Amino acid sequence: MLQAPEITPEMVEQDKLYKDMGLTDKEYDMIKDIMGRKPNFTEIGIFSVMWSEHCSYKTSKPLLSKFPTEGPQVIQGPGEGAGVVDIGDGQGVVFKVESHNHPSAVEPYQGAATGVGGIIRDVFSMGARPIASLNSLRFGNLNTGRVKYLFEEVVHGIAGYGNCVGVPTVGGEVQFDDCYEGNPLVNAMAVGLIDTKDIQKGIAAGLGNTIMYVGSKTGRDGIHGATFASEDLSEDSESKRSNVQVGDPFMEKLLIEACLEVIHSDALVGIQDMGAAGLTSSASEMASKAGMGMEMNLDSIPQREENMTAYEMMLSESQERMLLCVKKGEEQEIVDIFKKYGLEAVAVGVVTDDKMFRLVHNDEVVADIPVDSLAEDAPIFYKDSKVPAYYTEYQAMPDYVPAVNDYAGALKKLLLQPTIASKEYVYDQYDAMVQANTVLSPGSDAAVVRIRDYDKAIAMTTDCNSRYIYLDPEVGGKIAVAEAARNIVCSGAKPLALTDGLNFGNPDKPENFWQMEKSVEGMSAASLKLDTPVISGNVSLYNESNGQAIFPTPIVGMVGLHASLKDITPSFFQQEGDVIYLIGD
Amino acid sequence: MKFAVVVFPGSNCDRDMYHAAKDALGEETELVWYQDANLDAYDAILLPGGFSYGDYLRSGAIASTSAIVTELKKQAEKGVPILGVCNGFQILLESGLLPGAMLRNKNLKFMCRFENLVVENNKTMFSSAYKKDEVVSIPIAHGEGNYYCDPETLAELKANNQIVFTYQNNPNGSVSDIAGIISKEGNVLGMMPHPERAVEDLLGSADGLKLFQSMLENWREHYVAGA
Amino acid sequence: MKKVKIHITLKEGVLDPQGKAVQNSLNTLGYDGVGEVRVGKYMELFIEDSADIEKQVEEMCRKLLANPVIENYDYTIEEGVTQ
Amino acid sequence: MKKVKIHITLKEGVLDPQGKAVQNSLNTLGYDGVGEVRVGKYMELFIEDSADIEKQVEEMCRKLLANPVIENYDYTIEEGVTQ
Ligand SMILES: Nc1ncnc2c1ncn2[C@@H]1O[C@H](COP(=O)(O)OP(=O)(O)O)[C@@H](O)[C@H]1O
Repeated sequence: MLQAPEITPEMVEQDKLYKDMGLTDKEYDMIKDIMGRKPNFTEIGIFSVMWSEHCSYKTSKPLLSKFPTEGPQVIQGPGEGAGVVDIGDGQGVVFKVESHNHPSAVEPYQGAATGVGGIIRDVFSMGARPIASLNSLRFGNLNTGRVKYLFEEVVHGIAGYGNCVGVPTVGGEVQFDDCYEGNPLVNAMAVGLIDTKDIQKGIAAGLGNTIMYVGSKTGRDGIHGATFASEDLSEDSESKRSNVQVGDPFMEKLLIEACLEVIHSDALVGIQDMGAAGLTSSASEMASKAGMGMEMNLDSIPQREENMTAYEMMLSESQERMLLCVKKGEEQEIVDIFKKYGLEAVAVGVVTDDKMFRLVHNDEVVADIPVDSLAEDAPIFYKDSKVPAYYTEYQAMPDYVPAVNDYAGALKKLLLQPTIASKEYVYDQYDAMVQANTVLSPGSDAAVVRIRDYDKAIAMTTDCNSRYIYLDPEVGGKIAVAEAARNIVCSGAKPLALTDGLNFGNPDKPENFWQMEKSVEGMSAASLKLDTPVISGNVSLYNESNGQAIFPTPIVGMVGLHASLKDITPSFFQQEGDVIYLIGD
Repeated sequence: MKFAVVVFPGSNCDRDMYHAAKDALGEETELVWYQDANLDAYDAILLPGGFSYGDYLRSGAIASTSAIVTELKKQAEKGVPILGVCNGFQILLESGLLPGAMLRNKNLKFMCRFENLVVENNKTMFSSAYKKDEVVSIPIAHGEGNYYCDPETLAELKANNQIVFTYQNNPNGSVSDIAGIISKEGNVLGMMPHPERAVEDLLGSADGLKLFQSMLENWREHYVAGA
Repeated sequence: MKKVKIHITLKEGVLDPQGKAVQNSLNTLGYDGVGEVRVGKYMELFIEDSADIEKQVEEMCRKLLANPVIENYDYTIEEGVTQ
Repeated sequence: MKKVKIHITLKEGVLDPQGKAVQNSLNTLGYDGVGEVRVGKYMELFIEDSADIEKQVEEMCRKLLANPVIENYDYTIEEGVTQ
């Protein structure tokens, strides 16, 4: 196999290898300026992931800044692993949504499973115990074998992972439409409970402190760029290999319990999970946030495969890994806690004060990058926006009022629509009751989970009708937030805050960008009005197949608080003889 | 009465079980990590549900090879009540403390829902607070709860009245609708449904509480003078 | 280093819901000729050679890898090359 | 009637949490010599003989039995006796 060092910095420049990693010529030049020299293969790989949309939000940042993010209830807004809202009594609720669309299109079971695993890690790395998860799914219509397979396996994957880690899956939504046929959407939301004094940050502070790695070993999972390194592999061996990420919920369960024990140790300075871009993003973000630098020795990274290059280790997306910053000299305390759970915490680096991100492999410095340039200096793009022709056309049409003669027949027809039909097939496979706090399971408007030992509960829901948003993104965005809030209110709770999962097509097309812009504006207006600030979220762009974008699908995950258990109201009829009212118009 | 809840790596109903015994029943309860292998100090042992060792290989198989199983066998011989729920039941089967084995649910899917159980035998230390043939609502949550045993074993279970709970509408394909069985000696009960999830009306049913109450009453009768 | 290949199959008479499901799917896909399908496990393990290797493997199967109530096992021990 | 034996294994590079758990458990049980363990599936299917049986089996593996993104498969076709 070709080792990364054999690809010289000159080759990276001349052959424009950075392009295959998703960087533009202009970005490459910026990087060369920052470095004051030509970046090597490993370095450019590190930049490419840190400057990707997923890590830098370079396209969506200008839009995200429109969201209201503050309020007296907000303890932690966007920026950390997940947001936190106050629920009184010194407690907070931590939540966030995350998409795993592309992995799920390739390998639906593992794609969905690792999506659930990732979002749960975001929550417990804040120091919170995960108490519930939800999901929001989109598939093509159920008339091809492929779509049925994707649907079944995604649900199966969510169940397989969530049930095993013991976090109840309490709600969600599923919508079927042709626009998702080649590009299904799998968004997962996790909710955690925390004593606010325990909130952790992903920081690597304190000169000389130790960086420790725990969890699964690093393999070549998810390294698409690795095609470089394996170019000279014969076709035969190529077909025997796979870079698909596989989840290990058992490992995750051990990590949850061990990390929730570790946060009470004074030896711990900071903790973050290795999400997308694994080691690279967690390490550089932790150092940058603390205003420090970091030196890591890659020889100490626990490796699952032989002869891994620095590039491969830094870009690996192996699951179930955490990075910790630990007080120098107190490492053993951390090692012992993990050991109880059969896990090994390994020292892999130190905090420095030169604000550089330095990697050593086989006694050689293989990367040396100003750390802030990775986490903060990604360029921001202001994309062009244009009103799509379809929108203008639809707006000009007169309203269509269907003539219904046979009400019973029409109702039955509606109920036969998979999008409207009961989702029992789906949620019957989810353990919705583990932890023994679930008051309202899937099947009601919002799910309700009580807070043990207190007279209060929290309500949660995910919503988004992407057809409305396609037809009018601004109004549709408002509707999505309002629907979520109505679900919360109907369960008897007061809406507190929301998380969003922005799923759109290619933002380079001005019509798509317009959809993004308008739906964010609509969502912002509604969250301002309803006092439900946006405390976390996720962006997934380029959801297209055959050049055709999905409907704009900005998912809203909302959480509310029941001031008393007495306030909980299920959405089904309770007793014969009760009176039914219709409210609103 | 003092309960132990044994926690294996991957157990995830351990706290639920703890709260059922400690808060709903109101008795002294401790979580015991599987490596702390002495259970002498407890009046009853609860094996909770979950996915010990990720359910890899077969549910309960890897847990059944750990040292604490030797300890469990010792306590079982002494007559200490042992309750295994869901994964706990699977561990009891895999370690041979109860006869039979678990297969995957006949529809191959995990199922989570309330089920009606029929109390077939109310003459055990785990079921005496129920009436015979009483129908109780207790949730299931499992992917491998399809109980299997060969015909000879089944005949024996029946002859000895070892079938304690059956499903009213068999959800998973279990032989003879079996939901829970007890050892011949009467002190080891394994069941797939989760009584610890049914100890409060707020969460949908309190029918499981009687199981814990049965354990307490029987313990009092046997061990507390003048009770 | 030896490579042990282990097959674990359900005993005759034990219902195999997974096999049944595979059979149905294959029939639905148009493979009408497919009759009974049985699904089992296949494991490969690398193990240091020793005089009693066969005894060891036999034991591992009995103690952990197969459940004798429902499963049969058999194995072959080959010269192993670490991957 | 032919009997087809199919082995489905994880591709190289794919994490095998199940194999890892089995390996750990065997090591804990005292089988220190056990190194890497990989767990896969083994299927037996009975199928009517036909001229294109090999093509059929190949297709079934690709379309249904294995997931080519993460799994490899191989098979043998033998004279079958119905059980
Ligand atoms: N993917 C899913 N996961 C869990 N629960 C789901 C899922 N999809 C739907 N549900 C549950 O099914 C019920 C009905 O969902 P839905 O049809 O979206 O209703 P509504 O439009 O009233 O919100 C809700 O309780 C919801 O939580």
